[in-house]
Amino acid sequence: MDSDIRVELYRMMVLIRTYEEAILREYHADKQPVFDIGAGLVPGEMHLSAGQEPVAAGVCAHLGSGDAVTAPHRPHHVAIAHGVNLDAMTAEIFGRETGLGRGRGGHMHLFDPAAHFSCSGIIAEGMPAALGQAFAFQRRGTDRVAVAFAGEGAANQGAFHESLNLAALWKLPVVFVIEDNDWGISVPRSASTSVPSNGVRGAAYDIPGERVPDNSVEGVHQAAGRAVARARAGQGPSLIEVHTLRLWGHFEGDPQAYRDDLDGVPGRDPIPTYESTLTEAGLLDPERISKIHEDASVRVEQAISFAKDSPIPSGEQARDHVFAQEAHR
Amino acid sequence: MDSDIRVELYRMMVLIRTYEEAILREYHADKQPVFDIGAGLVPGEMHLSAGQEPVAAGVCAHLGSGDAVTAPHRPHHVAIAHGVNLDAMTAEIFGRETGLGRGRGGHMHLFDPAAHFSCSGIIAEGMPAALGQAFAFQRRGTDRVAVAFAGEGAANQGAFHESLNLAALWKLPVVFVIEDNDWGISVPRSASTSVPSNGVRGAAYDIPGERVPDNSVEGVHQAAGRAVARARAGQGPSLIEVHTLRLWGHFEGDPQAYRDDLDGVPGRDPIPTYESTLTEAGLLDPERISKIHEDASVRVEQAISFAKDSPIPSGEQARDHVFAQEAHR
Amino acid sequence: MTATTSAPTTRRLTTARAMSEGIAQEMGRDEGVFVMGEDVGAYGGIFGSTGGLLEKFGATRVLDTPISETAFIGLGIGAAVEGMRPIVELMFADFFGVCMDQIYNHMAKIHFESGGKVRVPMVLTTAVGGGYSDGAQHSQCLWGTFAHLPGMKVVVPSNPADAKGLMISAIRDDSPVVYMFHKGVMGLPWMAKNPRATGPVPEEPYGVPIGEAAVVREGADVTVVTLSLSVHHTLDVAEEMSSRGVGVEVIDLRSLVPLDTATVLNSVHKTGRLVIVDEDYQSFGLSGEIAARVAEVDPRMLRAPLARVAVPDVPIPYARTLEQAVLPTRERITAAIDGVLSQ
Amino acid sequence: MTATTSAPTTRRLTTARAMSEGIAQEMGRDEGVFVMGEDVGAYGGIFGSTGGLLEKFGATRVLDTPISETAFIGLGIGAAVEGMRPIVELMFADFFGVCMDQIYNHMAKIHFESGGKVRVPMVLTTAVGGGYSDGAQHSQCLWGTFAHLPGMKVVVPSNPADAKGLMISAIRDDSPVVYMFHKGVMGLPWMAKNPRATGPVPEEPYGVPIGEAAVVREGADVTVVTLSLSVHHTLDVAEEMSSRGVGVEVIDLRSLVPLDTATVLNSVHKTGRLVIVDEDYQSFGLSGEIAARVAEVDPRMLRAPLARVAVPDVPIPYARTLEQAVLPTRERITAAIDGVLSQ
Ligand SMILES: Cc1ncc(C[n+]2csc(CCOP(=O)(O)OP(=O)(O)O)c2C)c(N)n1
Ligand SMILES: Cc1ncc(C[n+]2csc(CCOP(=O)(O)OP(=O)(O)O)c2C)c(N)n1
Ligand SMILES: [Mg+2]
Ligand SMILES: [Mg+2]
Repeated sequence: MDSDIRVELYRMMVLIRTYEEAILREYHADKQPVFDIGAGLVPGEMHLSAGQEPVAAGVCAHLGSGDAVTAPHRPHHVAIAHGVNLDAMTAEIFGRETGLGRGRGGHMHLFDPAAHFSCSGIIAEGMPAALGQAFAFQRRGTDRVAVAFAGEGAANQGAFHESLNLAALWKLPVVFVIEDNDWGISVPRSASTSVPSNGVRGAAYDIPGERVPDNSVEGVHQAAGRAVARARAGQGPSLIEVHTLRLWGHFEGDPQAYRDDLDGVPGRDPIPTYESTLTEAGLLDPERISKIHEDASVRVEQAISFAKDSPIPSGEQARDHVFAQEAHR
Repeated sequence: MDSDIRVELYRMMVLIRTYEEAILREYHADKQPVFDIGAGLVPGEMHLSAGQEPVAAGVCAHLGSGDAVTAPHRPHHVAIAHGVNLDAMTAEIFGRETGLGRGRGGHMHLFDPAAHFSCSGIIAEGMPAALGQAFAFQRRGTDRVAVAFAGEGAANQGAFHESLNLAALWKLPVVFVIEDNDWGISVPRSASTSVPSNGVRGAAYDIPGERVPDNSVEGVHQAAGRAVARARAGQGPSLIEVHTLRLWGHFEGDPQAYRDDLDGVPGRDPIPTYESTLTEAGLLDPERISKIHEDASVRVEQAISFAKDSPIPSGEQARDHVFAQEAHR
Repeated sequence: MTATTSAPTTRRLTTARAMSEGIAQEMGRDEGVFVMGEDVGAYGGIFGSTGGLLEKFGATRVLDTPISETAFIGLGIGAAVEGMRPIVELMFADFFGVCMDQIYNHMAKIHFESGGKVRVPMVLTTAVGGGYSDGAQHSQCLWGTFAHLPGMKVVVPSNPADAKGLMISAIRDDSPVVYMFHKGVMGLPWMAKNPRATGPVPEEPYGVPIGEAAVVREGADVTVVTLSLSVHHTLDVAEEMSSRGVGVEVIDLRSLVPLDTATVLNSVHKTGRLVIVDEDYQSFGLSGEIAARVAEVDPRMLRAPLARVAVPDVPIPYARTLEQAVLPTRERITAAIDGVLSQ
Repeated sequence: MTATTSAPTTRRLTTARAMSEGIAQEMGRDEGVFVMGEDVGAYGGIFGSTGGLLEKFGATRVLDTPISETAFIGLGIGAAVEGMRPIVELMFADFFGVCMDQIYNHMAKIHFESGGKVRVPMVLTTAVGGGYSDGAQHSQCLWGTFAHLPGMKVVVPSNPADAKGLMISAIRDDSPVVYMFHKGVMGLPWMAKNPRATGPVPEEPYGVPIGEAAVVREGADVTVVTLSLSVHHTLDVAEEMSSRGVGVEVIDLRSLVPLDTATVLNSVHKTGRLVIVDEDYQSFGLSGEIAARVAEVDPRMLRAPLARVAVPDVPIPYARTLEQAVLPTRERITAAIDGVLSQ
């Protein structure tokens, strides 16, 4: 695999982790001493993606800004990897007028039209929109693709099935990516389906399906490369499941008392693992590593500052934007 | 295969066809000269099942009245094969007070608690109830099973997917039967999915899936026998698809202008075919055949008469039965 | 273009033909418009809403779908976000329960959640209504359900001319529009119909503004606010009552979102008496909303208690006697008007 | 058993604990009662509604499900049809769109369609409400949507004692009951809460009758009809206003279906002034229905126009300033009461 790409994958994973750590810090900063979900500069549910960076980095490395990406309630890693405007995304998470959605959406509802990025808090229901984006790309004769991310819990929702069937039928340029982090909140995968790999579900739609078993960013990158190429070539959708890792709680404030796998979790962190691999391969050294971390930190803190310095929306405008302004063309 | 069973399967198919022909006659009798869907003794949509008798007869031959069956909008063949009270069912179709639902339900909403039978007009949405019946049977330690029928069009609806996944996960005693009659109203199977057999979808839930390719009642009987036995033995659900035949329109009044396979249809009628088979096997002869038809006719006309002679519900009672009468136990 | 043309016209179409003509004209004008749904192609729509479109525009722009409402409505949303203008048919409004999340959590909210940056110019067409014994799962109007949830406009034409004009306005609107057509006004050859289901329709494209009610008959004694098929029942009753010297003013709402409160208030202010005729379920719906719009301005505008003729909070029964007892029939409308006038 | 016990009690519980105690007592009494939903087991319900039940009754009666609402709600229906008494949790009411067909076309209609022969004794519990910046897909109340569709009862407790009593009544009811609990009244340790989210709850099983509103505060000048978390905001306002000499009568509806019209009318008859406080969307919902129930009996009962404090037909925004501007806050309630009194 190309060295630049490998370093780039690492750099992207570090940027994402740095971002999530900063959000974690900001989120909890003003919810002390007693955690109150609605308090602070960043209120509401917060689903962070630490541990799942390989999926976002590995898949989105194949995409350009003309390609569409849709993510679920846990969207930051995917948004960052797809190049969503980091300042505006952060401002949205802080509920500011400069945010992607002018503070109307929040962290589960990020829309960046420039990056054709969207996400949704309803499990699996973000997926069908990707079909429509792919449909538009197809009809316009482009080779652009749409990628729909969802968790392994989402694969048991009706929208998953309908989306795969329709995408396969119309040979839409879509890649379906299932992030299997073992859990749907407190429900382990074993209590949500009896199939060990969602890869096998590809056969139910006559499309390729495969599972990347080890949260390896390079494994993801390779699988996604095949799927994206297939979609660009007009051969239709593919399904990829990645066995990844939920490093933290389902959402912030999750006591995780139900979780029996916690002990093993830190040792499975994909970033140090990949760091060692690239170091052994001579592509990274301590200096380069700290430069990458530093750059990430600078970028992230700039976004956080941008957000914090941005104006808070005025309650008087709460009723705007229900309908598009120029109704008639 | 046991001779008595073979003759019984034939007898059941004849009873069903005789019934559907009688309903066809009654439905159109008073909608002349200009067809008006809301007119006549039997108003509303009417989905008849001629051609699909092998599926109902072959599956339900394995069931007792303690087993549950749920059917879709095209329910008569399944209801008859499962032993739903024919008089009360017919009275329901005629909208009479003596009907299964006292005239409230109609032909798509037949409920016979004694036979644990129900149906629903919403595609695939009748299926989940079968899981609950199977759940109750399982929890009570019985070996009773639930069978959910649906069309091939229904197999692309979210409820299908969720039902199979949950039934497989909890090893519920359910048999899923897909009647592939090539059409979902005017949409051919080829325009609704890219998989040639829904049998392959069993693998998506780690359960057995198979396709009976030829509308043979004995083929259905054998496949269903395996699936019912598996369910009774506590081994969980199975999926069976039968390639069957829609002999008539989607509903009565359907011009079928879209249908390119009409020429071949009469030759595919499963009843004469099976009649020949059993005649060649020495199990039927012209006399026995006409006796079977006559018995069926007598039974069916008795049900029609029962319905026609039954009282019409009074409009004054239209508001009853929204809530159960003794609210508190 | 945005107002009903006043050009004289003699050509008469059914509502179904008027709808599909409006769609065809917009498809001709704008490459981005396409039609999608179950049986919209060769069948032309189960209730005729897309008749002839496949022949004219081919299968790349008129697409039959699998029975996967969540997927194909979602597909419409995604295509709209990318700038296309999909017209998506949900065969019966009764089926909303299998796909409502796409409709109300996505189609209706994306524009708002994006702070106005993403537009979803999509039309969701759907058939409503009973009266032909199709039972509890195929006879509902449910416009109250759609109108309650913010972010989508809701229009409900009652006649051919409005059907075409509202369709064109809906397609050109940059917000999602739910377009609910009653089977009983489509003018189908196979269903009993009101004679007004066929009527004059201008040939050229025109819009009927979304959010404007129509006073379809003037009268001084009582206001009847209604919509869809019930407009015709009410007009029949008004005609009959005028021979008894009673002046019934009939308002066809045409749009529920936005709701033309001013037209309702003007009329009630004049007549002092109000009957609401609504084929949807009575409670927590349209009829209550009309009551509130009056009572929050001036309850004393009403010289007598208002009356509601709606489905009395029961599922629609199958048998004709039962169904007719719960639908807003001419008899029930007459009785309600008489009741309001007697107080 | 069917009325609130009047036995003195000092034990105080959160609403969440009161709910799960009611469930536990019924599970102990009736083998057929079981609980099913996402994260109802080890997690004890995301909002604590099923806390401790897994430990007490084990995984055969407290079942975590896949994220397949259509399948597991349908499973509940089938089990209820066979005589069991399932309690099924839809984690947020906002998610109804993925499974509404099971709820309103099946759970709610089977009894009617079967002519009363099949019963569906099921409880569908679901969390509602906003105020903690959870955005447009996780903050809705939507009770108007459920109450509009016939065949299901709808209850909405505002406090621990009602939560337990309504739960027991719902479980014992032979009709399906939708039980909507506001996150803000659950008394969760991790969410700002009204002090009344903890309150006295009798230990023994008891029922609160479904369909009876409670006059939670008497007053002569204005009636406020409300429910759920807004009851507490309104009580706070009423308290404050009483110091200004204004008597606010506060009605906690508790049930929407059936709706206790008599209690509302009695109060409005007395005060002549009406404010409706509703955290659901304003139009085509609860507030309109209350207006209609008054106006169809006697609009002149109202000495002044009524006022509505509801979510003004916009999706719930995320940012706190925006969200607080659309929710029924104490400020908005106060302003509405003052407005109604000034006319
Ligand atoms: C339709 C629907 N049901 C339930 C939920 C509540 N919910 C939010 S996240 C979640 C778990 C999702 O699990 P998975 O898909 O594996 O994604 P993960 O959180 O593990 O990334 C659930 C049940 C929801 N948002 N939407
Ligand atoms: C959710 C839903 N969508 C659409 C319909 C309208 N509809 C009724 S029957 C039918 C075709 C069903 O096809 P299939 O499942 O193959 O059954 P068949 O009619 O062939 O027996 C459709 C689309 C419906 N009843 N429910
Ligand atoms: Mg997961
Ligand atoms: Mg079919």
